[in-house]
Amino acid sequence: MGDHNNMKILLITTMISSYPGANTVGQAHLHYSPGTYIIRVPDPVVFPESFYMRCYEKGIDGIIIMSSGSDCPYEGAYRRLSERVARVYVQMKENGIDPSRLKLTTICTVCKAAFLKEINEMQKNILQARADKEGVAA
Amino acid sequence: MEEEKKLSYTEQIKELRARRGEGSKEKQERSKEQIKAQKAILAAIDKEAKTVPEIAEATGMNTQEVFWWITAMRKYNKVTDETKKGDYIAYRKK
Amino acid sequence: MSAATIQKKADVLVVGAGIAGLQASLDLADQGKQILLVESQPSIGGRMINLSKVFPTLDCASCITTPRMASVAHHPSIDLLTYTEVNKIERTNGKFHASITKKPRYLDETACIGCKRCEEACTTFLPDEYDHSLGAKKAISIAFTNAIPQYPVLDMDECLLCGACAKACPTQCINFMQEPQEIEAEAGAVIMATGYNLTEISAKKQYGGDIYPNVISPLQMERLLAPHGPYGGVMRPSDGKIPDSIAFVQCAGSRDKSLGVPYCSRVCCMYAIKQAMLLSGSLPIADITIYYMDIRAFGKGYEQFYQNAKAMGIQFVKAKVGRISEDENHNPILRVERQEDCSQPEEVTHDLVVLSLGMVPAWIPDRDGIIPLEIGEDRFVRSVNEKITPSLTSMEGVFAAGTMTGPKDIVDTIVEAGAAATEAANYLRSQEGR
Amino acid sequence: MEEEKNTQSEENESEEIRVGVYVCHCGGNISDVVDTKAVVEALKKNPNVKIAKDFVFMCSDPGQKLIIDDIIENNINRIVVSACSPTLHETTFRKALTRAGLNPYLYEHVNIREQDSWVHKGENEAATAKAIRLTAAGVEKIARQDPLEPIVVNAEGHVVVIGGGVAGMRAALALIKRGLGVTLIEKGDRLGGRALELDRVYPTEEKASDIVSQLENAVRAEKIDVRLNCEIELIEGFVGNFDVQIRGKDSKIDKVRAGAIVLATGFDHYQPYEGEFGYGKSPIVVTLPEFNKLIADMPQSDKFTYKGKDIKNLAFIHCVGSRQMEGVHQPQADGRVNDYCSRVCCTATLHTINKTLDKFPNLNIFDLYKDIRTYGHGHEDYYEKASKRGVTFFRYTDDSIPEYAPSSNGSGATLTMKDVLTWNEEVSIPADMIVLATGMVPRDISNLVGMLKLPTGTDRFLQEVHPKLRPVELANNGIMIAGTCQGPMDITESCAAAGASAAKVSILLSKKTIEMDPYVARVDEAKCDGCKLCLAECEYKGALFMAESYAHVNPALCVGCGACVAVCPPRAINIAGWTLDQFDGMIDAISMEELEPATVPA
Repeated sequence: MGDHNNMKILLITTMISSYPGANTVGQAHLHYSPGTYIIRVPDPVVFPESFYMRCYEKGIDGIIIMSSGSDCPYEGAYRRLSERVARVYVQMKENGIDPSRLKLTTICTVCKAAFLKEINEMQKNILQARADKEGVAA
Repeated sequence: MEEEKKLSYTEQIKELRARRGEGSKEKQERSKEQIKAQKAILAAIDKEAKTVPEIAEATGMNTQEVFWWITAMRKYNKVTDETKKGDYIAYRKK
Repeated sequence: MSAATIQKKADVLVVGAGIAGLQASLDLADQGKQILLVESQPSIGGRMINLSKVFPTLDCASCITTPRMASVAHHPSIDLLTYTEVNKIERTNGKFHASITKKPRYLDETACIGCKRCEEACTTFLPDEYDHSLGAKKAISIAFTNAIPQYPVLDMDECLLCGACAKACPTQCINFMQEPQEIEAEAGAVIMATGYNLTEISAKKQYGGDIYPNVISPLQMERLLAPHGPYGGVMRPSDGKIPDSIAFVQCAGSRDKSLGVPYCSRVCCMYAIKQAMLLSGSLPIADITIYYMDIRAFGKGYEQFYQNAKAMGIQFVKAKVGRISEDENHNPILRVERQEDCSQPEEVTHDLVVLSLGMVPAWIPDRDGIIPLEIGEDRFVRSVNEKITPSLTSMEGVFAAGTMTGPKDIVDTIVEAGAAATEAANYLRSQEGR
Repeated sequence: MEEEKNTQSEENESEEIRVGVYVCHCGGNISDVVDTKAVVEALKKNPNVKIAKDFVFMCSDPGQKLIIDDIIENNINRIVVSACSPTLHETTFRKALTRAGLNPYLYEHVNIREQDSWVHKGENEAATAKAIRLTAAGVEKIARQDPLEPIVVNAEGHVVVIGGGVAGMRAALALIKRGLGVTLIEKGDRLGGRALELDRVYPTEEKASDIVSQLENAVRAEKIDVRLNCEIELIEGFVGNFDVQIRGKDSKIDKVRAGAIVLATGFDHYQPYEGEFGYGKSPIVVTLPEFNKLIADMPQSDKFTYKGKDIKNLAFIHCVGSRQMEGVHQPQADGRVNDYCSRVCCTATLHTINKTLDKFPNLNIFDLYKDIRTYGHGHEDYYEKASKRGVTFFRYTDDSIPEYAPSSNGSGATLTMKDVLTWNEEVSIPADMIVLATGMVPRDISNLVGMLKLPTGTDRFLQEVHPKLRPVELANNGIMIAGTCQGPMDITESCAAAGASAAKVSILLSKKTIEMDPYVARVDEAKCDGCKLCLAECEYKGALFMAESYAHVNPALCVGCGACVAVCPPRAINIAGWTLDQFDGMIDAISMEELEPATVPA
């Protein structure tokens, strides 16, 4: 638990599906790490590549984009988003940021198990990335 | 209407008590009982926290009555929960 | 002695400010209708505001009710009267005339700031009806934390007349001599939303609900589970013990001809399952058993809720409970006749038992007067066009919403209140041309 | 006068940001885990925060009054409430701001319950730190917020109701009586929907055909624009101004403009798969609707003859296609099971059983059920009557679903199960005929679901916004639902839902205009360099265009997705209320190491 508490994970959620999904997890009183920060947006397509890079600069350890996927109410937004995320990966690589620290996924309003799984996986990824970095440094 | 407005609350009480007559006494008696019950319970949990059965034993009151008073005094901040003792909560005077 | 009668006028008179009355009022007021909403209790919110959480979403009841309560209280088109009784409603010349009495709270509402200093000062403790007598209140008190409006009521019958409240009041608003205020109202249509009562806990003698302290009603269990409940947790009334074993007896007040309640009360299965789920959340090691005839989880998402409860380990036993007694420690003993697995009746001891009581109408026209609406065999107000327009009563211009026409859950109540609002609005429009 | 106005506006521009922060205990729901006092103390040190308070129920009247008083008496001009989910109380507090005379959009709702205290129990310190960062993020966001005005659009006083069953007719009638224009669209060649299949209805025993004609006559009398044999080709536009294209039998397209849409598209009967309790393999196995149709015109008789054979033993099986369990029942086409209860089949079955016994008193009837759910007004009477008339009830569970075996001579069948009522004794029930009480499944409206992006639940029925807060509204603004497209209901319940959706439509269209949230794209003309990169991103025709060398937005057509925002190099285009600067501020707050600024920056 200690390892997880010094970690900051940003969850970008959508108003229509994953934000209510996070509420469903809360209503079920399930447990996950408090190092998780949820922001809600109409759609994550709003963020330019630079937004993600700035987050890592500021010390965010991992970002999970919880899109609405097929429930997305906006035309073409999901396609644009996935194209953008691909470009963010390129920039992350260029800047020596482990690409496993960014994840694009789909979470619906009742996806309780998937929500928790994504957080757990991201925690593992971050620890692994830290270990890898230390390994490289050593 | 005009006249009543001018009555202070002490005058109002005086008048209403007069109207009530003997009924007043009964309520005074009940009030004394209520104060007695609260005092007995608070005395029992002044120094150490006790559960409802323990307070009942200390005061000679029945558990149901004790619990109702604990509830009442909890609500009005005279009693606080302390620890869990077995299947019971131990209460303490605040 | 009393002040002159106040005259009021509205498009629609709504009687009862529980969830049905609140919803009907909002649905009409948002269309621009003027509403006079009358509630007999000191606060609006009805039964729902005192529930813990609601099935099947497990939203806290207060979170669903308070926004509507606040919207009603602040709506420019809603005139709200609380702690007020409707005495009579008559229809003359296509208009309704109501005689209404605002009961004295024994304080000046325009001066009261809801600071509760009077309540703190009062020395007389009484059983708190909002906690169904599990908890205590003072002889002068605000109904509950999030009551609307935040004015206390002084119980003059129980008041000692010591004057402590008046002395403590920073605005000198206490008036021991306050008289009832008579009001006459005229309205174009009426929506009745007077709600339900639980069947009497004493009705079934074999269960001893009025004798045994640890045999409680479902509304009492709601309070035990509520965030601001009387005990600060789930404990049993006889001695404050945190129960290890809790049982629910289904159909304890319904589907029982001997009680005069042959019908199904619709909500008892679901509220028992919900309470069982909440209990297993707050008392993880407790055994929770539901003795039932049929589980009637018929609404949207209800069956799935029931299956979740089963998966959580709540025990469902198809059985009849013949009678209840208790041992010397007030542990209720149930005589259980299982309808599955084993044939011999057995005696099972629990720490706490909830009788899943049913619903009866809170207001019955031929018993309580006010307005002579027709009732059905079940004594609920009868709908004269049940299939197509369930809110239509036997009197033109009078519409029914919520549980006054029969047992109903909150979702169905809210939907029906919207339908009653539509009927009332269209009735008003049909009268315009006359 | 003119000058005065200018000074006023300049004053507004330079107005000091004065944020008030309010932390709710939610009666222990939050404060049992999050140290609300610590949150208040930390936020007090934020340079933009002028007031920070905590309270037991912020949503209550006294809670709201705290905010209103601070706005009026302490000149607070931005509000942050940290409490439950904004879906519950964002509008509650916005209204409070309005009452205090403050622009309602200068409000930020921070969720520290569903997404903090409820999910971090036992980690009180970390949960408190999270609450502080989230609340600080709320402050950063609202400090960068401009007052917003709702978008006002004209509202067409006309409604399109889709589906000419009982619910659709009921909604159409309520709306036309309210003074709105109504077009009622029915796919079939007559009005009445599923009610046309029924003989008499419980509990009133009215003839279903009477109910239908009563409604149909009223629909004709009110001169509702009824379109039979018509389907929806396309729906475009938005609340207040939908363009509905209707395709007739001759494939001709007609256009109707509507302020709102009511969906009353109804249900389909669950169709058993081949071999489900022998269905489709043996002629003696029929569904309840098929059986009702069969006996409707049969005269009363000592003998019940079906396909030339005397029927003595008749078995009914409940919950066919409903209350299915994963791993027990064969999944549906989409891989899911129908785990819901179809609500009406228990009473409908018992209603049919009584009717059958009225006609054929000599029949032996067996009723195989899981739970008898005769919940509604008068329903229980059918159950009682059936019991009194000698119907034999067997209760099965998912562990022992009745097994169908055709009898050796091929003319009948045996149903084998463990009967819970007789202590799990294995029973074999002889049946000359078997009736399957099939449930409801949603009507296939995938064209509408896809076209309008309508929300559906895991049960595939249309999903209301919230079962108690907004039970007859979809998340799609201006689209209501009535009847069984939402989930299983009987006629009474469908009609109540139709009435409720009519109320919501009336509220929406009672004025000539509709106010909508202002969260759409906005262009800062001074920053826009006219590069046109944004235009390529916009999927919504007419929402974004160039004029006078900079980008313009049509707020009624913009959906606020933000696709244009990400590609604008000078950040000239933003979604009002969700600007990139606001998000940057939030990230700063979330990523702060120290929870309280050590010194207040000058």
